[in-house]
Amino acid sequence: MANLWQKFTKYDGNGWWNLPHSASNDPNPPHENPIGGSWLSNIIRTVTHGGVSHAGPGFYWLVGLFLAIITLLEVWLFGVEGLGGWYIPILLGLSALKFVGVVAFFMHLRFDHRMFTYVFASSMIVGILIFSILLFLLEFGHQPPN
Amino acid sequence: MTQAVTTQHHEPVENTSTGLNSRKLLMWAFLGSDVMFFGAFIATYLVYRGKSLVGPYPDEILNIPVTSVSTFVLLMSSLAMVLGLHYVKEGNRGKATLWILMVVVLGAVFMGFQFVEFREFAHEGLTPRTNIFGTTFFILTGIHGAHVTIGVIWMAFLAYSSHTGKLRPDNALDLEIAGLYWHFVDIVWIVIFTVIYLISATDGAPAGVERVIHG
Amino acid sequence: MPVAGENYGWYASLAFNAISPIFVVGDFFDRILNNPHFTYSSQMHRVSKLSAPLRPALLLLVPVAIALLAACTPDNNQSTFGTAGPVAKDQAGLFNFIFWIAAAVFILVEGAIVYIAIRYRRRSDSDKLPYQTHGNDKLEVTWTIIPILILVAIAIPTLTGIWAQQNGVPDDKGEVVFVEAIGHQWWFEFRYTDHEIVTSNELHIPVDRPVALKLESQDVIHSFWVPKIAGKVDMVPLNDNYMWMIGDEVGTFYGQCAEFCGIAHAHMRFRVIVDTEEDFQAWLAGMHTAPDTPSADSPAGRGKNLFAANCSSCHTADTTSPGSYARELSSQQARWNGWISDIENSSIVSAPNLTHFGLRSTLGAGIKEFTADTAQAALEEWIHDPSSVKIGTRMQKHAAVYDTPDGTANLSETEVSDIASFLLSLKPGSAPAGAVADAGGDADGEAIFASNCTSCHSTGDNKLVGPGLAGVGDRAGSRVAGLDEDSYLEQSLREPGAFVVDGFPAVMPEWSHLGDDSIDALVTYLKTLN
Amino acid sequence: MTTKALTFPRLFPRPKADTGIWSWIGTVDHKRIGTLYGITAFIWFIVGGLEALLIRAQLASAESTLIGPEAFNQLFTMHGTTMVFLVIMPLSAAFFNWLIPLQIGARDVAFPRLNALSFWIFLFGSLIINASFLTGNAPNGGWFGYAPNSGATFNPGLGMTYWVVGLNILGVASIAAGLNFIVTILNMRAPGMGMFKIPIFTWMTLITSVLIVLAMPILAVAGIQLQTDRVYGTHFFNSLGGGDPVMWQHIFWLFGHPEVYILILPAMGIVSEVLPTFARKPLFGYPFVVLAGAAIAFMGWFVWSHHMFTVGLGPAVNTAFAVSTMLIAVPTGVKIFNWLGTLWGGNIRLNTPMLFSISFIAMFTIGGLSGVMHASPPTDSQQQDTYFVVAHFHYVLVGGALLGIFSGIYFWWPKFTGYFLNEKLGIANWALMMIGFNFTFAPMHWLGMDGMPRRIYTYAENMGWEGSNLAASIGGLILGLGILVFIINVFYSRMKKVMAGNDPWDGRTLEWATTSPPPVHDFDEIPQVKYRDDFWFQKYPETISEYYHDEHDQAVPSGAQIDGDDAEANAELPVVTGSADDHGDEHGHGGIHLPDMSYYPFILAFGLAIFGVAFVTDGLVLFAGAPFFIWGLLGWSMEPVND
Repeated sequence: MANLWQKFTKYDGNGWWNLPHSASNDPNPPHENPIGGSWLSNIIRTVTHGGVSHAGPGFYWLVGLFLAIITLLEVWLFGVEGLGGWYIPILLGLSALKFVGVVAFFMHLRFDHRMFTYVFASSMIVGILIFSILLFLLEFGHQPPN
Repeated sequence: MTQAVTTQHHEPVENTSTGLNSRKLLMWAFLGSDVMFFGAFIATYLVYRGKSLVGPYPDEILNIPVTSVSTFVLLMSSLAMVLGLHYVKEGNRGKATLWILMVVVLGAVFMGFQFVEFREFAHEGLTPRTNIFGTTFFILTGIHGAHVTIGVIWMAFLAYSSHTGKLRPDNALDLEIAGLYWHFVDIVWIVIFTVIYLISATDGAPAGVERVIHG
Repeated sequence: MPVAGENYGWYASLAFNAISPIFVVGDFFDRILNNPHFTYSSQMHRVSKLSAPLRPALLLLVPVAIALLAACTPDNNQSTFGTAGPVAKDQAGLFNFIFWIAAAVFILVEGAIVYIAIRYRRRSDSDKLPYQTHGNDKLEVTWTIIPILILVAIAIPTLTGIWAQQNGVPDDKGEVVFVEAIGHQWWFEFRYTDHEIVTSNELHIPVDRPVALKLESQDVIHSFWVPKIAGKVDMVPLNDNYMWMIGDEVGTFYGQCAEFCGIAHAHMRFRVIVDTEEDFQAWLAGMHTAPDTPSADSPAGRGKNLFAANCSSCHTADTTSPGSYARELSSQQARWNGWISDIENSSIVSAPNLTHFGLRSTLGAGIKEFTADTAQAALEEWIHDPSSVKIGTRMQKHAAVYDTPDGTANLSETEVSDIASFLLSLKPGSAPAGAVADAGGDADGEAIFASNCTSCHSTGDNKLVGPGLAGVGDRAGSRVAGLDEDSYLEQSLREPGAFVVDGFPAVMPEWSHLGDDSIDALVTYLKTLN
Repeated sequence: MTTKALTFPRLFPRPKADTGIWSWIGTVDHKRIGTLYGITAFIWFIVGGLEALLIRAQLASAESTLIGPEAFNQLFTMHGTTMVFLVIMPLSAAFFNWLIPLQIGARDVAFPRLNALSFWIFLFGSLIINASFLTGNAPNGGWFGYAPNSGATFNPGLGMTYWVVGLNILGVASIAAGLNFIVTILNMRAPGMGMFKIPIFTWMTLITSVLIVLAMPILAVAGIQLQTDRVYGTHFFNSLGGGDPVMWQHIFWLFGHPEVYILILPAMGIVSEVLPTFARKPLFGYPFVVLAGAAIAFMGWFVWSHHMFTVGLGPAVNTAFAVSTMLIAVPTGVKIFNWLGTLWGGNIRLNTPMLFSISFIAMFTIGGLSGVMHASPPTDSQQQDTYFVVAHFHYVLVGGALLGIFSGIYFWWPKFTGYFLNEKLGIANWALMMIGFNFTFAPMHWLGMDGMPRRIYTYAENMGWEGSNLAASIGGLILGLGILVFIINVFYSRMKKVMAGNDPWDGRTLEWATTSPPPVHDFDEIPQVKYRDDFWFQKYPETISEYYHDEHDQAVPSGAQIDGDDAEANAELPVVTGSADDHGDEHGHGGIHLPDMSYYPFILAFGLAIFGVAFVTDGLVLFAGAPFFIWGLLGWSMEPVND
């Protein structure tokens, strides 16, 4: 048990966690985080720094758990009354969170070359923009009756 | 990748202008293309939300609990996918095969859910021809289902390759590229689940249209 | 906004067209100036002189250009420059404004091309390399900003134009005439909702009064366009559009469908007739005045019966009486329902209302003009074989009377002529408005049937919208338990929804407004059908 | 790639033929595929041109009954579809294929077999669309296919089904080719060739490819939706079932407007190569031309509703799209001014390619200016769906794209074949085309302003349109004559064979560094690139300082210049030398390794084509296509790139 806790909290670069980290040949070594070398800084580093190759299974399980929890949250929200106009934005936000989770970590975009992010993000941006405009104009664009 | 130079994480650096593998770049560009494909279908669904002239309407027919389970299944298949890739890169053939096979199984279970759902809807009187909800719903989820089916077949081949030892750390890229496709299919479903099921599940008849109760 | 004199646009157009061949001349000029004997190096291909036979080709430009220019005139029927209303005038004015800006840019750019090509052409024994400049950032910024300024100049009148023309009828233009315009494959229907008038293909509007149009379509997308009065707006199924226009000149103006709508798209035209206020009011009153009943043995009288037998299931010839407007609307809907439910074999189809056809000057959706002299012949040709005038017309395909081997009407020449005479006799009569329907005590069941029911019911066995009524008297008694034939028929007329025959749409309106006498007369008449 | 060393039982041996039909069917060589694209597209160009001439014959006089409305509708539908999808796009693709590897100093594209697959799918797709003529059921709903007129209710024949299926098959080909060129341009550049050193045509190809990859899926969606509407009775655009016809227009033009730039950007790239070469000056403002191209491509996504100004979207929407449409004229103007800047002060040789390119600027300017006129909704409400619009886009697509392509043909013909096209015939070709073109399309401007709608098969005598129409028809014949002269020129020049040498025009880019025609492996030695227009500066090193002395972002270069992202990417890389290919053992071609030929692209495309046929005939035909499809797919995936 204590061993497991050690694994969860201590990061020595080769542990079961095997959090994504900067390789020694990383041209831009990450700055020291103000929180220091705690487990939290590992997570922050994961989320804030790219340029590393891949993570370990523990990290993937954590992301998977995170995704499952959000899914549960979404389904739970479905049954909650009284969210009113907030329901759709909240759900869209949650699904965007899941989307980013899968793309960034499962698809390694967070750790991979920026070129892949550019390629994917540019099409996402164009797609989201044009289809949002389409929905918007169909919803609000109309001719006034005489 | 004879001239590949590896870093300490065994990530090959390709002998290309960008240092990136061409096939992987191709897959990412293709996913960008697929974004527009699904984007157009999802936009169509949203435009036609609540425009059905006759029932059954979403609030009569969508089954959130069941779909939540199938959504969870597909989400977990993504986890299995990424674990499979990890073990392939590690050279752990047994675990790799197991997790890739898990992807196949979970993908197949998802398809099973969809098949049952489609049959159930047809039984309750909703087909692509019934109303605009049926049209947009079936074609969008059906196209997604076709993507899943292709992914399942692809993964089955890779599971077999892994089993026979032909999928090794040095060609883990084959799996990684297939994995990108698989994860993409998963994120499309994340959007579909939110947009079609959670947000639209309470959609009823549009104002001014008389609701006919369907048995 | 520049002053948009009508001829202005014409000259603008002239200038535009005159300029465009210049660059051809310019480039040729250039070729001629070019010394052909010099080459840069042995690798370079020898440049040849302009071949002699091509030079006369330049001369071709002149007569053709003149011929083309001669073709351009604001007097043309659909010229967007010969405006007859403020909306079109503003649109033409904006076009002129943009045109002159464009012409200036055009002359600058094309002039620059010609100038550069001549000034910097390769000269003999000049082998020096030009300075290999990479560009100039200040110039780049300049020629980014200047076009933006020009476009802002264009955008300002554009935006004011959009909001002036597309944001509903302005309040200060006078009393508004409301018209519902409906595009059908391939003709236009016009409904004056306030006046309960329906007509087709010829839209009457009063001069100097705003007309508010609601544009609709049931089948495919059409576009309503009267170039001289206003720009076009599409008629889209499920999407009602609105536009307004004012005709400020009395006269007849051409309109045409501008959105590709199928095989007879080219033949989907209409007219807008701008009347003086008095003429317009007279026309409105006339549309509520029944035509005189022709004597039974006159051509028109015989034609009336032939029309009732062969044409009336799709064409309504008389919507002058009170209530007939509502009936025509439901009949038109019923025709559409009948056609769309069986496109291949339907015996009915949406068709133009022919009330007071004698006032019209065109047939076949504005494609064939006629005068008093040519009307009879034109109409006969049309009735005999519609596709000789308008290929693709639905009438010939669906009407039973054209169900012959060669597709021409199953009518003798006299019969065709009689129908034509009848149609041309349809003009406001001398009877006071609305007299026909109140036939009083001795109601004639047959006449009531002919004027009210034949749109949907034949007296034979053939299905139209509703069942054929031959032998209905025999069937009526046994349709519903507890109702004898009289009660059944009366019920059917008063509450049609109660007993819809299987396989027919429940579209029949209720007829209680005809009055008890008429209902009784109808029931009596129906019982005589065999 | 080193992949699974699976042994797969060979059904027949790998193609090895260097000549004959099998050498073409099995080819993966980008130059041969480019040639195939070019020839196929040119044949369709003739077909589409003849369709246009028939249209013009019908319209030459009022009340003409020459071909009648049904045939007319089929002809204008097929003319539009053919010219857009089967002519200009594949002609551009022919240039992409031929030039991109040569311009970036590569031995082939990134995915040679995928490249072959693109071509074969394109070929079969084009055959399926045109096969509709044989059944007498050619598409008749317009190239824009507006619902509900294109739906089964109002258009029950098979024609529009052929159209939808054909377009979807062509879409697959375009997307595959687009992806291939994106990866090729990003990944296969010669050492030292940063993104801001690639030739401008390569830049335009990259931008076009991105547009293709993002826009064609939207057409695929529109096609699938229309197809299910037509065949399976869904309600996407069926107004009777609650579908909205306006939605089709939105989806179609969401694709359709980027498509316009897909058609014109490659021609702009060609012109941007021709002008500097014949003015003997570098392209003026290279980065601005690139950025203008990128800006056009990006802004092109947000202007689609200007095709729908009269649909009744309301004043607010029309305002927004009027403004965005006008804005897109700005980067277009920047390009034109930069071309003029390129010519300014040059030493201009007016050879045929240059004549075409200068005419391109002149004609494209006219098209651009008339475009601004209907960017304004009030004037557009008079011009929409009239011949004014026809004139406008023919000035852009014929006066723009096609003249650019002809310029490219004359320019690179010596590179492709080793010999010149005859100059005299070339000038005759240019002159006839220019005269014919202007006489065809200039009158359409005032036909439109005189109220003549598009797509009408006839018009009344009293409309005053006869003279202009007759002129346009005669112009069409002259234009056709110009094309005929081109065909004669091709055969004549092939007979005479005036050899050109490697660098006949004193070119600037890498393709002129290799032999004419290039060897199978393109370059004996992969070039090392230091400069923009590297080949030019190798020939004229004394001009380097002129070009680079005051460019702020590039100090006087010493050694390989790497800009932007590449600096970072390349910093992590080992120094790359020699072959850009990473294939295994090398054999043949003097020790330079090339991908081996393969039949599977052809087989796979054939299977896919039969699937397409199944949608227009009978679902059971799917079973006939499946063996080919599966065979092609399996064979391909099991086949190593090289034996």
